[in-house]
Amino acid sequence: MRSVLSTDPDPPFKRLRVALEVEIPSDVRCIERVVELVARQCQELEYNPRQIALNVPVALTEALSNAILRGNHEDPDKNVQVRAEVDREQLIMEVADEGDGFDLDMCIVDPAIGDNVLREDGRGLFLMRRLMDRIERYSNHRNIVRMVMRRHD
Amino acid sequence: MRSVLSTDPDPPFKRLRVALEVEIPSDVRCIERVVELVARQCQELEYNPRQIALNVPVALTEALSNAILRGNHEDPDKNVQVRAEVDREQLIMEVADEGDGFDLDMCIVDPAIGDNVLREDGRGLFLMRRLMDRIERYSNHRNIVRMVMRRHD
Amino acid sequence: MSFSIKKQGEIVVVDVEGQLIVGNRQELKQKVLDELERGEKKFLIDFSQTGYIDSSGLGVLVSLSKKIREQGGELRLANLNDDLKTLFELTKLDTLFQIADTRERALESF
Amino acid sequence: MSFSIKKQGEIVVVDVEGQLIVGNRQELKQKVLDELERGEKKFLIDFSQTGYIDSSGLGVLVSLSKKIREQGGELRLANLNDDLKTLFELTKLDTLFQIADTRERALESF
Ligand SMILES: Nc1ncnc2c1ncn2[C@@H]1O[C@H](COP(=O)(O)OP(=O)(O)O)[C@@H](O)[C@H]1O
Ligand SMILES: Nc1ncnc2c1ncn2[C@@H]1O[C@H](COP(=O)(O)OP(=O)(O)O)[C@@H](O)[C@H]1O
Repeated sequence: MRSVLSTDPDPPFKRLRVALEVEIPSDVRCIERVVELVARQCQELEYNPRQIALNVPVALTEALSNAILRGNHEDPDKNVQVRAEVDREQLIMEVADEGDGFDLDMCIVDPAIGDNVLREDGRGLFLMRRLMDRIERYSNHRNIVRMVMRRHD
Repeated sequence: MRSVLSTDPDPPFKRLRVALEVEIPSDVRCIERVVELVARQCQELEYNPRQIALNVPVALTEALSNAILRGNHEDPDKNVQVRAEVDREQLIMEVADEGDGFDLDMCIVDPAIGDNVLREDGRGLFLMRRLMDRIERYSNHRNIVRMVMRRHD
Repeated sequence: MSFSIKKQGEIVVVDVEGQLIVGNRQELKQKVLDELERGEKKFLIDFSQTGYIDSSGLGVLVSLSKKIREQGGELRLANLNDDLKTLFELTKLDTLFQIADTRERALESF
Repeated sequence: MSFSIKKQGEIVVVDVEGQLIVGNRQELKQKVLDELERGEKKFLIDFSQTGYIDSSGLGVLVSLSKKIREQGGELRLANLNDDLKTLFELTKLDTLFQIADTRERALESF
């Protein structure tokens, strides 16, 4: 004799929103754990498996490594701050470094054209643009790169 | 031939803070999933296993069932909102219902004394008080019960 | 969360799998009352597969223990983990129930 | 994340376990270059156990493919899952590398 309580599925949440704030030292070895944390929240909100396995990890890794290497130049006295907000509509990620910033609109090299394909670098911002729905940069004491991705089923 | 990249542990995060906002219908079947979500964040932040398995689930379940049953009287037009904030220091949980509120300081029955042990009800607030470091109630359009628990290793 | 009930000799053994909380306690209560009505007298509730219990879960246990005693029956609890033991101690319900460490001991104790 | 290298016939087979990203790509590069220096010419990198790859991981693959070709060697990739395939397509690196669906096909293709 065994009975499972209710055969109806539990009623869905009306709303769910998760916000994360992480601060890490300027050390690329921290990247993977941050990515895992953010990806797990997207999983909780039932984002598309490809978004969880590809778009989010790659775009966030790029933003973090740029912040650590280009922004903070791996200075142990400088930190990188990450904010992520996830709900059923979209994921917003912000990566802030203590560097001088850069002109995002000037960085529009297409690494997928001609001999650029043979280059070892220069694919970071390109991938962020292709894997996110929107990326932008602004300053607020710190240099902040903001990425937005709409949720797909 | 196999090599694991670094034998040093990855450098720890400087700071990690997770905030959750959930809104559920006035239905007790939603409780368990909310509890799971909050407990998982505490796990992420390496709270003590007992806090994850006992203090958080029981106190939050009590607050949620009071909000659903006592506050909203299971009215399908009323919702319950939950906010949880977790960092390495403490967990703050707020449960808001659309009821008239109540006087927390008047509800100080001790269910562990004398014949009260034989009663079927009246253990909810008692357990919340014993399992959390602080509980308080306030109004802000809604009736809000706020619980604070310091993290133990 | 689910409850499984089986007879072991003349003892009704209930396993509580998952949480025993406001959302499902009625189910446990009804199942045990049904057995009581059928004339069963000896009940063992085993918590080895239980997560957490809330105040209304505790309330159902108190209510069942009364009803079983009224019918001249007996209720034993078994396999509370340390967290659940703490819960019973906080509420002094460890003084109300007969609690055994293992299922075997509980079965022998009737 | 870890890399395991073994010889299969005259082919050096590298398994990338976990992520291939900025934090560990140097390790992969060094391992393959060491083999190249020892005189190895045929390389297969298998991604069946790989999570994600970032731009610097891709950069290391480009760099290795050049260095191997300079020494008269060959590099093949195998077992890219759909997400990784998309990454190679986005960056047009699918046109630069010889990519096989399975390890067996990659081994046969040398
Ligand atoms: N956080 C940052 N701070 C300063 N400069 C940056 C930052 N992110 C990107 N950049 C600039 O944008 C350029 C392009 O970045 P990217 O596309 O990631 O390629 P790569 O880093 O391989 O050069 C970098 O070389 C750097 O000059
Ligand atoms: N969210 C709430 N809204 C209104 N009244 C509440 C709420 N939470 C608790 N109460 C009041 O406090 C009393 C004690 O609650 P509790 O200790 O959980 O025991 P029980 O719910 O079993 O009576 C309740 O009976 C109710 O009157």
